[in-house]
Amino acid sequence: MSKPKVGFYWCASCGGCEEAVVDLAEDVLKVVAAVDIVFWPCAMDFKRSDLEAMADGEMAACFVNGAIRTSEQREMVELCRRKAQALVAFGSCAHTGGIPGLANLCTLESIFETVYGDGQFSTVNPEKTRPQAATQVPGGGVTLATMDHSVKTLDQVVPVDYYLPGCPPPVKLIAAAVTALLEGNLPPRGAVLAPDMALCKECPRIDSKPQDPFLREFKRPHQVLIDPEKCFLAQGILCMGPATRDGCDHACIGGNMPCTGCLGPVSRTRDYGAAILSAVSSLVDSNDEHEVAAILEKIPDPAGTFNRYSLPSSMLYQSISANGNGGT
Amino acid sequence: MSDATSSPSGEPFEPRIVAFFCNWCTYTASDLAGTSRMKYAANVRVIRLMCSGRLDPQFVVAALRRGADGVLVGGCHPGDCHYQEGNYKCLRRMELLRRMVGQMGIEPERLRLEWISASEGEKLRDVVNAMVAQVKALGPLKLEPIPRPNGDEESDLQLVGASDEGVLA
Amino acid sequence: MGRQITIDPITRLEGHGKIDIFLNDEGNVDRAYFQVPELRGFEKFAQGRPAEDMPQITSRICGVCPTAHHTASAKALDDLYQVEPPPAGRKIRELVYNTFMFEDHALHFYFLGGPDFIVGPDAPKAQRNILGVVAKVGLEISTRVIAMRRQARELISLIGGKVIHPVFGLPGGVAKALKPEDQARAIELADQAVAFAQFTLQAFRDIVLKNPQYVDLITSDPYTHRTYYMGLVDAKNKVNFYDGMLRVVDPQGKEFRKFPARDYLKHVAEHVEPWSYVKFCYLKDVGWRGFEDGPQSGVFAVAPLARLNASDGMPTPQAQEAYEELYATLGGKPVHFTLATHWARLVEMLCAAEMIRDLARDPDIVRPEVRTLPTATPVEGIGVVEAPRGTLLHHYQTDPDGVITSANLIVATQNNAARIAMSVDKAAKGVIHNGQIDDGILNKVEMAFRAYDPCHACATHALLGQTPLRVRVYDPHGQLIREFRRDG
Amino acid sequence: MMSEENQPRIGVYVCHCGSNIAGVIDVGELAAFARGLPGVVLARHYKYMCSDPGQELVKQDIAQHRLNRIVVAACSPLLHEKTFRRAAEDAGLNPFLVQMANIREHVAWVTEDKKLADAKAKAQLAAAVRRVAGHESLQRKSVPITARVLVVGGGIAGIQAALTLADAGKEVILVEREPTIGGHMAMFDKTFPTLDCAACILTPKMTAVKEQPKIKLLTYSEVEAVEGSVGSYHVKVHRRARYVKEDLCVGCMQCIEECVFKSAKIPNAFDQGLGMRKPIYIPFPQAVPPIPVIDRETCLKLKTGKCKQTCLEACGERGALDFEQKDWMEEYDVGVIVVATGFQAFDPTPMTYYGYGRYPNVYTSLEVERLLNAAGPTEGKVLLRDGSTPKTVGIVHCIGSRDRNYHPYCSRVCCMYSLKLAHLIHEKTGAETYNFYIDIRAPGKAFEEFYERTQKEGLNFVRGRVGDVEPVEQNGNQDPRRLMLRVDDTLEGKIRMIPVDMLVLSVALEPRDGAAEVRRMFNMSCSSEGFFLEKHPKLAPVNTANDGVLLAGACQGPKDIPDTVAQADAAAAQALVLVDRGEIDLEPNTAWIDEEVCSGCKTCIPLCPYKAIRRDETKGIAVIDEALCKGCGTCVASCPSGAAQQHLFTDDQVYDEIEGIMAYV
Repeated sequence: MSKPKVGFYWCASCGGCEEAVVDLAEDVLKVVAAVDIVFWPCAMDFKRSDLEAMADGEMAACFVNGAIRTSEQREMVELCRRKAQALVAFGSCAHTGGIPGLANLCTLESIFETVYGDGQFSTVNPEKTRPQAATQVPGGGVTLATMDHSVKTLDQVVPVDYYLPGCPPPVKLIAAAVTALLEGNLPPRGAVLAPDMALCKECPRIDSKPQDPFLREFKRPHQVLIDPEKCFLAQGILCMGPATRDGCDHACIGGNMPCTGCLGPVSRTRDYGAAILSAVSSLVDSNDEHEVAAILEKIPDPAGTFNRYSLPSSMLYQSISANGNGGT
Repeated sequence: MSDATSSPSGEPFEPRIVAFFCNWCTYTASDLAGTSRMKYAANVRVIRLMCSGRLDPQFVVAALRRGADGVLVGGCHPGDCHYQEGNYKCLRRMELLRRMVGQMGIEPERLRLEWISASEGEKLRDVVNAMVAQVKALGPLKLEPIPRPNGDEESDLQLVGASDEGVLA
Repeated sequence: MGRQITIDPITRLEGHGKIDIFLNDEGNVDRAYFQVPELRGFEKFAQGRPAEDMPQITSRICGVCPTAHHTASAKALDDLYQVEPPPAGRKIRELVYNTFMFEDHALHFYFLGGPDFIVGPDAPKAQRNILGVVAKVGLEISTRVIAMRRQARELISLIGGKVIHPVFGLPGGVAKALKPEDQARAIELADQAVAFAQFTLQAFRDIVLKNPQYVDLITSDPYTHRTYYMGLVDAKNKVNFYDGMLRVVDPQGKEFRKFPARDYLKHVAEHVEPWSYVKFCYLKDVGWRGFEDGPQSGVFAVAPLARLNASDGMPTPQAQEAYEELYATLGGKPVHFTLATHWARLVEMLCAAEMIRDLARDPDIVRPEVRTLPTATPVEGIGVVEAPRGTLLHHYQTDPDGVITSANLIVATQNNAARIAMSVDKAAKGVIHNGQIDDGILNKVEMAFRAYDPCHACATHALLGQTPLRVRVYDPHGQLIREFRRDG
Repeated sequence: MMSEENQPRIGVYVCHCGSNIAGVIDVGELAAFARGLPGVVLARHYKYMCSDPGQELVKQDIAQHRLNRIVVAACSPLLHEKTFRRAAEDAGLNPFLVQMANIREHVAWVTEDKKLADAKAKAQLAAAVRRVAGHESLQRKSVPITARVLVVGGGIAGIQAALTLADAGKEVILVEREPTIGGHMAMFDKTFPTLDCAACILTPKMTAVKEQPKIKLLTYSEVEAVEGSVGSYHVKVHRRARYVKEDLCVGCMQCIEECVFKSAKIPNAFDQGLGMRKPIYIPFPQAVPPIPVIDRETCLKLKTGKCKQTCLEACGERGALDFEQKDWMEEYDVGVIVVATGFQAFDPTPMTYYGYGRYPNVYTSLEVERLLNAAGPTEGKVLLRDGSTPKTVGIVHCIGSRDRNYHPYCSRVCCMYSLKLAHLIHEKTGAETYNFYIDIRAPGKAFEEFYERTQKEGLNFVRGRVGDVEPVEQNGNQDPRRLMLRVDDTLEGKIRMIPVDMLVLSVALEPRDGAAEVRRMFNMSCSSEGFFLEKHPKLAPVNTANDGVLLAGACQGPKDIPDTVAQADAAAAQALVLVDRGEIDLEPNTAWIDEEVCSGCKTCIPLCPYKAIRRDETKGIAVIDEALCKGCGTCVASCPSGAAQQHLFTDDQVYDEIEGIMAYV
């Protein structure tokens, strides 16, 4: 029988997800032996037409990474959706919006002004030129993809069957997902292909976490020499571990830096940012209104910290431009 | 389920405010306001929790997502919590939550935490009226609907055939 | 009748790009436009974030060179907080950085740019990729390639937490000290790395230099541009990836400017075109004259070949030999052949391997003091490194709490953007005649930019969608009269 | 997804509550609206759902229409949730599959605009419907009740409650702050309207307390801490050293006789400072226990160490005196608590225009009670400060009561005790007496008759507030002993000037200064004036929000002796209900941890106010001791991975409620 066909596609991403696939290293060869990679623009020259030529559902699975912000990306993922039996949101960006989702804290116009405004640092642009959707040049017109006002997760554009979380997804999880795919024992649709359990479960530092309210002062990583053995929260350093899915072998903690939440929430969480916010703020050790405020003031960027990877998937979604409020 | 975002066209904007009241103080206070026949704005819909300490910030954002223009949280006065310290936990969460939603483009004034004891029916009335006025001034909270190609996975209840049999007058 | 060809997306690079080619009535190229079709706006949404988070946030600009952004950012934080990392802190950074340069260059040669030579520019597209490379060089070597790269990346994970988007960089040093056993692993890796680099250079000699066709291709006019070059150099004007002064040489190879990163705004400016999201860097003192060669045009190049051109040599002995070999073979400095960048890349790969070897054995590297705590009030910080694809610069301004108020990022491919656009235009003119178009020809157009190993993810902090190559044929009025596909 | 048998079949019942709800909300339309909601099988509206026929309706429908969920839109769940849960239970449905929507207190009674009221009612109803669909059957847990009752306060209320309980054979711990029990009642001379002597009816009860073996009497003591909840309270009692050993002293009072203080020099608080006592004293002759107490502030031995200690000799080999005695703590386990901490008399000093504290012959009503008391400082004679007998006496009602600036409420007893005082003063001195009143409130049994009797006795009644009080002018110079009252007589409609020798201020009854702390200690609520809040003004007048804590006497609000005694017995009865049942059902709204998904992040552990959560180190997860959990849900709201949940308030149930409350209107 013929090998199952698999595709990889990237939308608004950094290429880290493809690197993660390449980091299967020797296993890449096994995968290549087991499946038929029919689409992978970053590493291969197959094109959209190959995709269009396929029968619907011809691909056993298509792994799509990156968030979605352009009409073009929308078309492509709709195509991938049609051609794949299983569409897998691959990586934080496709799953919850990822770092690029932080752009939902500002309007598109403010981005353009910052980047192309004349005199912004090294930019020299007295004519106030802006990239145009279509530009007439000698011989015809050249076009640019237009950008949506907000960054979206994959499942906000097309139905998604599975999610591989992480920025990038841990190699271990990728391998497990591919194996499950090959052996045809994937979990129920909609599942996140990672342990449905928060990071603290496996964290080597959990024993050093106190059992009484202890957050008297929040410290930022650059302000202290970080104890490589002790729970970050116990050191006053924000760690997203309590709310974040396990499956990364606590890599960042291994690097002596706190979890920033890239694997996203467990299945029971409705709003990741609000959930970890609740856990952290509840532990503040003060009952005085002003003192509480003062202690929490030491968290300079709640939105960007608690929703570092999850703004587009938060329940408040893209409120800035919609609610007409400034934001940052 | 619709992500209601604005007042019906034409009519004056009547904000919808979801209130989470603790069972022992603020919920009792609003019962008292009732028994005292105090009149106040009808824009607040009340959800009872045993303690303001039960208030998960996720409830607040869920209410906003569901179309609330504001959220009012009522608990016992500091030192008076029926469960000793639940209201302080609530205070800590709301403090940080207000800052976070502010960054996300939602006026922090839309989220309000008040201490209202069982005997403060007047305060309940005044707080509700004040908040309604404030949210009216802010206008509707416009949250962009979240696209859900997967379909809205909310409640999977089917409507069991409602019978209109013998409804007593 | 005139027509327009669109190559979209261009493939085998990090990030995305698009080429529009306008043919005249004779079917020859009027003008080819190299476009980068999206923008990300990291500079904007960096605002309001804590500065110390920048190394991790900006690394998401590019998952292929996250370590470059991470390190440039960490150096910008050193400058922001006015702290010098202790010796161990600095050397751990350099060790990781050179390991990264080593494996990234390997990635490009074997996975991205290399296939054009190893498999052949005119080979069927289904083979023009790593799998084709595997088929060509054999499984044993491929396995060695893969294993080498894996080991390098494992070392980075060991020290940096993660290899894709590391976490170890902080103002004043790194988060974690190196354990003796880690050092042992580094030493073991280093020795293999040097051998592997030499092996790869030899492969290049055998496959490319021994093939006259390739040499002609490399030295042919369509792939030649006479521009300025920029790169980081140490006190002895030797190539340095991690630190040093920025040195610019003119098309004759004479030093034109030499300045610290902090002065970059005096020397580098960015130009905006309506048809691309990428901004085009140029030398301020020369000025923007459009997309043209020569000393009168501010266009300059970065990346391996440019670095070699802008330096007086390599800091390590074996790489120095390879450096001399390259210039001897290609007729002395500066070398203007774009495709020679592939060779220069391998010279740097060897250099990186030697650097790893020396750093891994440095006794300082296992000292426990890896970080200096900041005391100064932050205002502004600028950091620079040589990314695999060229000079990378991070510039932050903050409030007194160290929260970003504004940020500017100048990345390798932005520096190269103008020259890449010119290369594509020139290559197209050089290889497309009388409307003759086939996959190989169009791939040769792509080779013009692939040599730069451009990273448009970086270039625009852009998030790009892709569509296949389409060749659209338009009459002079812009009416589509027929359409076919490169792969159709 | 819900399995077939669990497919909700919801019955909705909209209560008219007479016209209370139906007068504002279109109940018909509301029921119709309900019929359109998911899962609703039928919706009815009915006059009084809480009535028997109303409940019957629910029971029938459960049987007839296989309803498995019930929503009642009526009054506050705090009022009738139990009622409808019971109804469901009777019909064989788990009581926790019932949800109420509060459309009376929260909608009908507070909303003017009927349209808006309809909309709000729909929202609250839809919320309940959506929520109840996700309810699950729950079992009540019951906890045993320690068969011992703590009574706090040894006034007439506490005495009565303690005796009733003891007579029923229950152990009682009676704690009194003063050296003796008796409270305010012991200070009075006679009691209205019957004029029987307070001592005569009170002292037997006080003695009974002393005699009753079931009662452990702790005087000169205060409850300092209370832990636990209904059925099992643990209380700490602070016992103050009285320096006289209760077990050795026989109350011969020799020590007082022999004190180096030959005469009593220290104002006796029990006499409102009108009488004097020695450093070692008993507050009044009939004090219980009849054990002297040594005042550490004034006793030379205790203050300076230099004293002949004649008292010691007096006590002799009995050796009951012990200057080395220190305060100590005693701890008790009790199942129920009766709070009877009483009231305090309003201090009129701030009302400067009455000259209290400025003019010698301005007295408070309580001071006059002592003057009239045969055992009081003047052996019952009504004498002015200079020892003379007053010829005219003015009594001003409502001092601190019915007064916006002080207490808006009516103290209920002042009218009657003022009449009593007027009568007694007149009887003893023949003085002309004037009652200055706003209006006479005599609603109790035989009160009106007593009012008439005093009128017949020729006492004067002037309706109107006393404006200012000035010393009488006598040939040019003022005599501070006689006072000129300026009264606006609202019956005669003129200003009257009335000179008096004695001015009596009928002061209000107000909450004790320490009431707030007491409230917190026993986890009760307060009404706006600061008296302790009963659970329901009509239906649960002696219960509080805290199931095991009951109220007796004036700590709940001003009341006279008969009402106090009645309420004390009511509280005793409620206590007996709990103690005799031996156990109590708890609301099952406790929290639990889903072991499968808990990551053991420890977030919840420090947040539990009851230390009910611990970490199972072997499993690496949190575990909740449901016996200790009080169901606040704080841990649930803080759990970052949704592993903690609370019965009746699961995350999903609250989300459903949010969804329902916003979905339709």
